[in-house]
Amino acid sequence: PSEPLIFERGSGGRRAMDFAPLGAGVPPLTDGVPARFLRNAPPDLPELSEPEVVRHYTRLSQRNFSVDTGFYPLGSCTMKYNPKIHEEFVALPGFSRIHPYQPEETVQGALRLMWELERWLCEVAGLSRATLQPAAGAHGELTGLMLIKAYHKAHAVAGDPPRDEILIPDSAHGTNPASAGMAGYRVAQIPSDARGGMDLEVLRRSVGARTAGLMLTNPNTLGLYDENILEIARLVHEAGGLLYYDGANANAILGISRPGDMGFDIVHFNLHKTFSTPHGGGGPGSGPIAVSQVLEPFLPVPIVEKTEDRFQLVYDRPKSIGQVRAFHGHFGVMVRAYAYILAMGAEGLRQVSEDAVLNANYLLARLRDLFEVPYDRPCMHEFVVSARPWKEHGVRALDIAKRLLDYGFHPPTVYFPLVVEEALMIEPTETETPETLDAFVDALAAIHAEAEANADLLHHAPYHTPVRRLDEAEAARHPNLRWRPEGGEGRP
Amino acid sequence: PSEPLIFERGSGGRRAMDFAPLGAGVPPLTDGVPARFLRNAPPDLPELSEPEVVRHYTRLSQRNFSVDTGFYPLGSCTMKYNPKIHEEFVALPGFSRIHPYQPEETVQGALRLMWELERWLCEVAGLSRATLQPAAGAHGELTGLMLIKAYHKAHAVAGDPPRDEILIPDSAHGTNPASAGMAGYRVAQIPSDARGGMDLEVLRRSVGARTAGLMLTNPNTLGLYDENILEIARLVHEAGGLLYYDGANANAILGISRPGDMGFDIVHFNLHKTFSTPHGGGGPGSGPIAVSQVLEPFLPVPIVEKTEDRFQLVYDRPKSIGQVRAFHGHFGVMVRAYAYILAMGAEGLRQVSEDAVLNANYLLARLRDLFEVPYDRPCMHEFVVSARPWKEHGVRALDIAKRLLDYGFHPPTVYFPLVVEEALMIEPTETETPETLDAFVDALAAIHAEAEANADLLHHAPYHTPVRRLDEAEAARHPNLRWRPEGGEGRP
Amino acid sequence: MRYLPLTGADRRRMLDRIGVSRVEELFEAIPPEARRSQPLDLPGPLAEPELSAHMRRLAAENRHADELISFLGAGAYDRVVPAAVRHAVARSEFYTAYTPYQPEVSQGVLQAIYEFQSMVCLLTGMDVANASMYDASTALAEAAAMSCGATGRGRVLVAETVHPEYRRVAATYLAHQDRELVTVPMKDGRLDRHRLEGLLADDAAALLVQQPNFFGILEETDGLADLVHARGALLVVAADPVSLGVLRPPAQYGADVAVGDVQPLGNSLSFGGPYAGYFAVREALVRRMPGRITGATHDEEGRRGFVLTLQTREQHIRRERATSNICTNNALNALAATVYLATAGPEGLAEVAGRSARLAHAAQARLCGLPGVRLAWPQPFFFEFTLKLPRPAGPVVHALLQDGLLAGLSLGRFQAAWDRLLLVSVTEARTLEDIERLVESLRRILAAA
Amino acid sequence: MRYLPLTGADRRRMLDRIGVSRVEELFEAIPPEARRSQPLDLPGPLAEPELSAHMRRLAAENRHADELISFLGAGAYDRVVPAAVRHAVARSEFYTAYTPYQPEVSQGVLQAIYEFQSMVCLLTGMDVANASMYDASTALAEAAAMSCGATGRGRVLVAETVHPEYRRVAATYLAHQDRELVTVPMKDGRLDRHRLEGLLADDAAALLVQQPNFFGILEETDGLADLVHARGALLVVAADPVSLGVLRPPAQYGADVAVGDVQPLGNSLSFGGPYAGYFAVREALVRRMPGRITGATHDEEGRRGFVLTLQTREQHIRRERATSNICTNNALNALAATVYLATAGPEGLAEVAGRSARLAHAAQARLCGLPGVRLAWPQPFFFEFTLKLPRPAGPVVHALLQDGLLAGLSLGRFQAAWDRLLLVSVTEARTLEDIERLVESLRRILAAA
Repeated sequence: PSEPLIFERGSGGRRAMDFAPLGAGVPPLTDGVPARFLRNAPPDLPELSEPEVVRHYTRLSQRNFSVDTGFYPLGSCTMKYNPKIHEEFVALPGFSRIHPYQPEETVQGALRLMWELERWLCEVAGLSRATLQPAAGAHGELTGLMLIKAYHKAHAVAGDPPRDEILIPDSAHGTNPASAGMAGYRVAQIPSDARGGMDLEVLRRSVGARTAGLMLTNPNTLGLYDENILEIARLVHEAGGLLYYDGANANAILGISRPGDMGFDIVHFNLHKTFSTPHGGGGPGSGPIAVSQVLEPFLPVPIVEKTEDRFQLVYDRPKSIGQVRAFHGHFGVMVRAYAYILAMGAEGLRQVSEDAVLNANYLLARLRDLFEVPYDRPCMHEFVVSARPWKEHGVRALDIAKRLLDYGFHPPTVYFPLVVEEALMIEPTETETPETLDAFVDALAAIHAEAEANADLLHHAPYHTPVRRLDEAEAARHPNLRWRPEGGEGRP
Repeated sequence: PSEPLIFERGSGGRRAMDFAPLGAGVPPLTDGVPARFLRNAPPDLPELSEPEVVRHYTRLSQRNFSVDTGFYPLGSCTMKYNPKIHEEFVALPGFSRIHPYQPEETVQGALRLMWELERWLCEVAGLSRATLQPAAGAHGELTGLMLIKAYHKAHAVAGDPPRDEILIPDSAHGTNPASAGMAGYRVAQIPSDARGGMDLEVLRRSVGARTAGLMLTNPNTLGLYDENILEIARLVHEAGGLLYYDGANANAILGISRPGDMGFDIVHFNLHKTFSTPHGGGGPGSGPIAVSQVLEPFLPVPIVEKTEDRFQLVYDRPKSIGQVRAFHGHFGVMVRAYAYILAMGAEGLRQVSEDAVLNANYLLARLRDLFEVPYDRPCMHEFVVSARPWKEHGVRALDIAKRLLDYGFHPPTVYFPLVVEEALMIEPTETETPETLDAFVDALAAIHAEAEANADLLHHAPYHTPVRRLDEAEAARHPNLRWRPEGGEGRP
Repeated sequence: MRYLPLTGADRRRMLDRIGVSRVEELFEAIPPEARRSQPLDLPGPLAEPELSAHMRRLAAENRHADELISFLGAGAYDRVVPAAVRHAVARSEFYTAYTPYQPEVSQGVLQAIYEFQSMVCLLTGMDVANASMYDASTALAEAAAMSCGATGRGRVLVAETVHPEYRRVAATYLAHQDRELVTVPMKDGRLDRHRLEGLLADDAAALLVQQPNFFGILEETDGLADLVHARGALLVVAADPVSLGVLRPPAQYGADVAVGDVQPLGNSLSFGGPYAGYFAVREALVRRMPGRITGATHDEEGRRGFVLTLQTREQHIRRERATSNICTNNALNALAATVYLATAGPEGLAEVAGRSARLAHAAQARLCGLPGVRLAWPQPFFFEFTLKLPRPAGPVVHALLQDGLLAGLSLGRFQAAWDRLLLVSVTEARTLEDIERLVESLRRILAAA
Repeated sequence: MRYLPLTGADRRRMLDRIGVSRVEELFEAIPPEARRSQPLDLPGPLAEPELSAHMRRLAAENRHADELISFLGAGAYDRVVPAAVRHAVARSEFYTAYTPYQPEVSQGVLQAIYEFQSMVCLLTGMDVANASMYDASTALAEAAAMSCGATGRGRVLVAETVHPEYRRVAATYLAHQDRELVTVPMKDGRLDRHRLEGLLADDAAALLVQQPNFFGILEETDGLADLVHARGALLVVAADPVSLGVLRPPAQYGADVAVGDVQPLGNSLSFGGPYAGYFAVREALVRRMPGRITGATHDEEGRRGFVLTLQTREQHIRRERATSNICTNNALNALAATVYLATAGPEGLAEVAGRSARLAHAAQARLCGLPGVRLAWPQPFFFEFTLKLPRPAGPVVHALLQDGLLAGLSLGRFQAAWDRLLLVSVTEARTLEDIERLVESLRRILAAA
């Protein structure tokens, strides 16, 4: 059944929140706050009792696919299982009920957690220090690019051309160029070569005195580990540039290949992907970045330092780029990542990557007959296939995706990376069973049979979801972005 | 999508539970436990990882209707909203992590809660003491009947005929006669009169020297308050019997009419109905009983007593019927009921009953056109209508119930009480909005139109539920009550 | 009021539709003498923040197992509860549902119960199990009553080594049915087989035993069922479900009924409840079983589904001739047990049981190294054991509390003659360090006397 | 390992199917120099009980707001969170979902975000809001950058009375875009209108102000927008969302952009995050807005449904020309805010805001009764206020901690000249008794000096 908007529920005068009377001795609001600052009437929020609020959001929740309810092979998103006990840790008053400005002696446990997590992430990255502040992967990218800028500024020699260019492969996540733009850089795009790696020839021609750095995901968004990574790093470094590692795909390399050892100077991790913190339907994430020694002085403030047995937040770092976020970052997300690393240990993390890669290769092997495989190599934790052959039946990747919903599966990422036609980007993660992967293959095979028999069936899929295929064009053409109270704009 | 059995998931060798090594210094099991006591192999439980366990039970949960997801007008069950914060209270370590045998000085908060709750329930009942031990309504009934037996035994005069008979109206819940049977009583059934109350003439003829007591729900299962209650009480008491109040319907009378004031000697409350503790898909409930002064000595042990500012469990009560359950009752359920009473206060509880009765009468008024109303009086918190007129379309109460599922509603109780043909017993509770009641009426009206147009549609309802109409006859004829491992009985 | 949606305007509109002018008119059937005019004498109402503060204060007046190192058991155990269990029982589709009377929208609860029944059968080796009882004590009492019904006899024997509270409950139940509960005395902490033979006349309906017994000791079960069955009686075994991870299942030594408490399987201590009882029988007894049973069947399209079944045993249909009056059971606690067992798996459950027993033996060895401390009876035990102390156990327990220890249960509360007995329980949640703390504290306290 | 389902047998079968013999073969693309042979130097693995014990120990090394009476605010507030909010965000269909890229199975998140956007508009009076930012500071920085883009200018003014950390973040963002952030000095704790006029040249893209400002003071907004707009600049207002329960909405005094942090709406303190920023604009700016936006549309059967929309602004399509790089946002915190506002309703939110302000004024009056204690600037304030103490605030705060009080924020951390300033925040979670404790403790400490 459909669920009305919260504004379409409730009725004037209902309340889900009540208060004890304040008692005498507390003057009325207007004694202290002059009337000119006050609004004429409260905002036009809905009025409901607690049973109505709870039922509404419980029902809404059921209209949502999630890792807890099904297979979610969304490429590049690492939708792995999120341990239940982590939610309990985060809710401990000692973590959830502490204020960012409490005196340091009252938050030693929190600071210790941040200090240790920083070190563990550095160990995974193969780098020397990290900042936990960035709120998400893209925020980490932006911060990393600021570090690159600060570095070059500090090392600039008068008369040199400005280092204002960032090299980014054509298979990169959209956030890479967007972050470069936000940080005031020009972007030069490097194409992929025939094996799905970066085209070395083009790279050689592209690096130079204006190269500030290169952003790379490795394994890349094709799920392929760039075999030339050492050569790439050498080329960029020789040109005076720095290398930024987009950690979105780090689930493939834990304990197996460290970005620092590949030659990267900066790494961001998506704690909400690699380190198993839940994605919250769009966030919060967390995008800490680890850096090599030369970049340490520029890290944002504050940073946690340890002196003897005491932890403190240090703001006084003269070369720092400054602050990229108020307070200290997404602490609640850090708690979960910290617990995850501790639960897994070094062997566990390596097993994570081995199993993630094994699951992906198994699924790839089983899907060969149904799709075109654009780059035929062992993949890492994810892979991209093309639905180009389905076109002969008039079926596109989007149709396959929508039909998968009817089979109870979340579809893969589609139409990305852009370098593959009709791309399906599939990441099973290590927390899925082979039985689930087999069932997914069976579903795709069944859909393939449907495509051959009756393509039109697929054009109108899904059928068994809370709503049918939605008109996204209409939404963009005639934006309806909010509810409005009857009779206009409410009562401000 | 369907969900396999947990035994059909998983694979040999998977684990969702792991342990740190025990270390040296702890001898192997077989050092201490002789082999003759040990089983040959562990039980054939499923083997799964944590992600599989969590997904399985999360998916199962979604295949279940609940108060949090929809209107649940199941007559006699009082499916009202259960405040969310109560679940947090119960989980506080100070409540959830205390052992029933802890020294009393370490559980003063728990004992205080029980002591106060006992007093509050007595106040609502209009009686003088209570036991919180009974685990559910039926357990309260059994305990109450034991008290009646103990009372009569204590007051028996040599030569009197045995008081071995319990009077129960024909509209009573099935647990009443079952409990009487369990307590070793014979049951005499009293029919209902034309106004839906107890037939006084039959009662007059039935009470006598063998009458141990009478069990009554008031309002009764027709949702009607028995206007003759004082006369009923007088008749039973004059004959030397006691009156037992089945509190299943107490949601109608909070602060309005107290069973003690009606003349009852024993009252059970279903905390999971009247006092808003959730029903847990079938339990746990809690069925405390309150009693009049003459019955106090017979109450089960232990009982909480207060001396000065200290609370203690008292077991030494020579006239007690003994113990009806190990430990002290469903403490976790008590915590919720205690919080509920405190949240509502006296006025709030009275409002609960007024609104419950108002909602029921409103719904009854709106449903008059669709059904037959067997007893045309204002109802209390619930009412019974008959779908007899629908028979002309070949539609039965069961069909209506099943079709309501397609409209997103839980059906009312059907075919109960037995005194009404094609009964639908409807209890909206006070936590539903008039909008929901109106939508429910609309659904029934739509179903009525369907019955007129195409009765066969209803015979095969529901259509949109996780499974279609289930073959209950097959289940009873060929009982399949458990999963069995392949190749027989497992490996004990 | 936050839980009540009706507003004044709602109420007026609804009264109009009903055709009365005041809500009081709806209550006119109540005779004035039974009508209450003044408000009830109750505290409140409290807003959520005040309510929360009050409840937290009350909880803080208790010292709990996160603060104290607990060796208390005797039927309620401080075991590790996996987070997955809490997640499942916190799903409000489970906990705010009623008994699954409409199976088409109750497959979640029904399937979980079917899984529970199956798991109980796997643990105990029995053929069939029901959907749960209130707890072990009432399950045992119902087993006693059922045995009387099945045999047509009115005398039930119970081993003195069964939990004293379980025995009391069975006695209460049977007394009110004009049936008799007879205690078979123990010898050296175990059922006295010789006395049993004497008491096993042809009118005995059943023998009730517990394994491991109340004192933690393993009862010798060889030949027991033969003895009981030879006199036409049933053997009812109360068995801790965790122990069945490694101990022989009751069916294997001839039990006709197995009962127990699933509290140790993922349910919190909660000051004694709610827990849930399990109840399992041999095939022949299925239609005599009390309580709800879930069965598998099919829907109109041939898909598997689950329903409550064999309801003709129950009170809705059979009324005073029902096999029992139990109606609401403890389904949510049974669900917790089900998720727990799915999480543990065979190896996990064996490890929980085995660790507990191994740690218990380590603890017993160390404790019995203290002067004057010995096992009450030198018998094989599992994860609980009964010590005899050189002086009354009650004051010792109180003294150990000062060291943050719940040392165990002083058995003097049940019988004056047991006043030096201390029942110590060791679960997998304890560590060797915890045990060392107990040993050292006890050493100090005994020395100080 | 409990989170990893693959068994040895699974792995062997899968390797066979792939056609390799060892998993290492799958990693052969990695050059040996970039391959790790020895294990990482990390602690663990820990089983769940050990992990749990460790995390609880760590949490216990912090003193939290259940133990301490807190008057700390400055952008993060100890407000009452209704249980209904925790229930909603604990629904794992919400928290274990990804960004709703497949709308047909993401209506839960999408509709909730649509409701969030609507509520933000109702609070602020703005036309459109997005689906959330990371927090207030980054929302403000994005607003500054957006203003530059919209006006084609590179200079942004910010009032000195804006939260110092927000100003720092905006400065960092702008500096890397070769844009400039210029501080407009304050006078008596408020924006100096005179200095503003001087700094508002024709190259200013925007003025950033905060209401109530960092010091808790209410900025005079009359005529402010006219002044700013007259020079072609935009007015960006950072407003506490709770205060908007009773304070004038920014749109009404001419704001073009309203931003803020929804932490106070049902999100826990969590040592500073995750919170969520809100971001709302006038209609004309909608296609310049950063971040995700949800819109209503219809499905094939004409039923209403929700989708992510206006994605051409975003990095997936526009790449380096996107309005911002923000991708993952803070949807779950926005959900908490949505459920909070649904729970509070208009009257509830007004009461939360009003109570806080009333208690704050009661606290200020009592505190300023102490010798040498006064308001730093005598201006109208809302629920926070800045005291000037007779001596440095830092040591006073530490002394009050001994009495279990978090007395507020010593502003010396931001500027040496502010070292006697104490920013005190009073929310509806405080009581008059809490305030009395603060007053008495402070009295004693000041007297002892």
